[in-house]
Amino acid sequence: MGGAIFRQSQQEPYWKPFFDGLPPVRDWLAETRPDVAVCFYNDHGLNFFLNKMPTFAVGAAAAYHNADEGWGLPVFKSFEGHPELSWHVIEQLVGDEFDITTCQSILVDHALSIPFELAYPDADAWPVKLVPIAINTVQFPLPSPKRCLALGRSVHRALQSWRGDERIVVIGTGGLSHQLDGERAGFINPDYDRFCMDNLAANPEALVKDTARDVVRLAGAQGVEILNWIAARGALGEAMTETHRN
Amino acid sequence: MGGAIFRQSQQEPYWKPFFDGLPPVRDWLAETRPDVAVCFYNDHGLNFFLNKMPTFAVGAAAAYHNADEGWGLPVFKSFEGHPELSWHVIEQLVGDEFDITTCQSILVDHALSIPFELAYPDADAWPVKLVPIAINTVQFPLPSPKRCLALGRSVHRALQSWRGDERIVVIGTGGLSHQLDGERAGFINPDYDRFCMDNLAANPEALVKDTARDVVRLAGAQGVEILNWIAARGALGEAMTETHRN
Amino acid sequence: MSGNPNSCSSESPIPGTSLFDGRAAAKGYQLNAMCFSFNDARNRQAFLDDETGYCDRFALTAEQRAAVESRNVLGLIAAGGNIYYLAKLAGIFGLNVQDIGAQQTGMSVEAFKQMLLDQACSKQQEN
Amino acid sequence: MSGNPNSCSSESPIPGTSLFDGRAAAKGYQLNAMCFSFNDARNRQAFLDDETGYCDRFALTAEQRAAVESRNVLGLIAAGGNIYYLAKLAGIFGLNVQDIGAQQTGMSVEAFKQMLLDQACSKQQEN
Ligand SMILES: [Fe+3]
Ligand SMILES: [Fe+3]
Repeated sequence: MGGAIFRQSQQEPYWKPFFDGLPPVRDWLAETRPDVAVCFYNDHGLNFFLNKMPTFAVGAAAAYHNADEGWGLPVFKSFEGHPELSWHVIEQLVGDEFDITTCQSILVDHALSIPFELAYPDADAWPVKLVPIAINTVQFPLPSPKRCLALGRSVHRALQSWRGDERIVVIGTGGLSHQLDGERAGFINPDYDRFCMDNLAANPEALVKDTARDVVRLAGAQGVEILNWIAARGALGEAMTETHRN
Repeated sequence: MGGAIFRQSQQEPYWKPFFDGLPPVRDWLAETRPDVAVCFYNDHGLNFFLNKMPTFAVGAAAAYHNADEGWGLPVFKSFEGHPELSWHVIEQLVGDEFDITTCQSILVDHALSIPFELAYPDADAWPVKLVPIAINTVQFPLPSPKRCLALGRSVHRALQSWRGDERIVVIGTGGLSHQLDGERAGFINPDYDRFCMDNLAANPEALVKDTARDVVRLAGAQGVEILNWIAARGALGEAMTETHRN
Repeated sequence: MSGNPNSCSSESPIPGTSLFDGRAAAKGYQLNAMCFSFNDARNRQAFLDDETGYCDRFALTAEQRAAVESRNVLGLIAAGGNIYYLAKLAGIFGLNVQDIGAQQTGMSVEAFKQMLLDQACSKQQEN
Repeated sequence: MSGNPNSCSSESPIPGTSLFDGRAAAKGYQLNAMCFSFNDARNRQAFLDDETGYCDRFALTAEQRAAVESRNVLGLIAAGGNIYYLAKLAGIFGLNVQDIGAQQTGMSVEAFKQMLLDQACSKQQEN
């Protein structure tokens, strides 16, 4: 099991240099050729509404489709699911007292799809099956960073006990510091971003001392998408080497 | 804050004597006159489907309606919600690391409504506002009895810190031992029922040594609705006196 | 459950009982989706008007179709049906709780009701 | 966050930022429901064809209506709008991320873009 964590923020012009960082990720994927991707993301108002807003949702579908999100994006390619692995993860999570929502049908949004577009730019079909795990970053109270790390660690235990011989990649998505709404729109915090990048691999505990509210203060209202990264980090287990950063 | 726990199983003929047990419940409610009901229940396929099946769901709506459930029941009266208290409970639960699904729109089913019909047989409108909390009893993995007791205790902490002066009643719904499906349909277990009734008030810990699977074995496939009672018991706090049993 | 003489904490199968777990949920998704749709009276009518066409709409498997056609509750469960959703289909078929209990246990409805009463009476006596 | 110099762990308000909490979620439910409906192209067209009628359908409050009419993002947020859903309404208005950033901060779009670039450059230099 390997780990690839990368971000999606190409809408902001200052992230152009970011695209130069992708080839090493592609090389790493070409080399390790994962079969399944466990992907932590947050839904951007495509699949979940406030009538039923889960803290954590785990997909267990045979296929995952993208759809019209209302603001002009192309519809991205569908994913094949891995229901057996999904249910194995779900059993572990509920056994570990995570009160997840299980989703046998779920539309996945651009925030999940674009990282795959970036990672596999020439793919006609995704070379990996998908197990999507959505984290609420939309509506307070959000799960704490500490809870998200624990969620990831429970997923890690599930992956460790999985008897299949698939190679499994763990993916975190979403932006680091950024804010779209309010008078502070446009806020970023390079210091906090560097702090996250410096600690995510070797010392994720440093990131989970903050409350979700602290993260908003430090990283902006949408900077809470770091919760996805923290959970993904947990799913990679204790030992981890950083192979690439951009 | 008081506690009333009662059951709904009038469809089975052997529960006729049960109806004789209702007057003391009604007397108790007439005396204590609660303003709000926090009600633990399980949805019977009215509001939740397998596309998004929450382990725990908390309602935060201004109103809750019943609707056609497909098999000929009358549509029951609507409830007024108490969104402020709902959000107060939600903040406590997420703060205590319960990964609930929040529901700003939710249809409540017969399993929630009928106990109110029984408790307030002459009401034109329900005299209490509602905070509904749904527990997954439909699809395994179910939350463990232990987790449900902990959920209830977290709700209790929320009720304790609530600054309003409403009188709040906690209600558990659902059957004790029973099974509708499979070759064992019709199974009940009076010994287990008595064990539950003997321990629920004074020693709820005794009920949470079992796994959810154990409860199915002991109480029947739908006997897992006892999870609602266990959570309701937790929401009543440590000290509790049994005032009535039938 | 330590306090109960019936206690048997194990992963061994539970007689006459199939847990609705992920495997069943995956297998029965379309069947349960069809049953869930029966919360709406128009859908119940559409099923009554054209049972085959309605099953087509939900892409039921051959196994699920056969169980629906034969009104066989055990077959519906084996095909991934969940009782909370199947209850709505049973309602369309005019089957109540006692009817489906009798069908599944192979008893007459009268015998099934008597079995329920016997259990209840034994409970009353013991109390 | 102990390792970060900007750390300030408190419940004090966050400047220029309103958390979308239960209070906002309750206040904005109908507005966000309308925005959520815009995932469907037919609903976007229905809104464009008859904005007032479409707002009626979702029973928007007077405050929400006024904010929609004036295309005012801060007003939409104050009325309980959530940015993840509002983004779909902004799309209908032809406003992109930079446009709504500029509008909310009272900058010109050019100035807002420059502010973003400045922050990014300062980051690049420090790296
Ligand atoms: Fe995002
Ligand atoms: Fe029930």
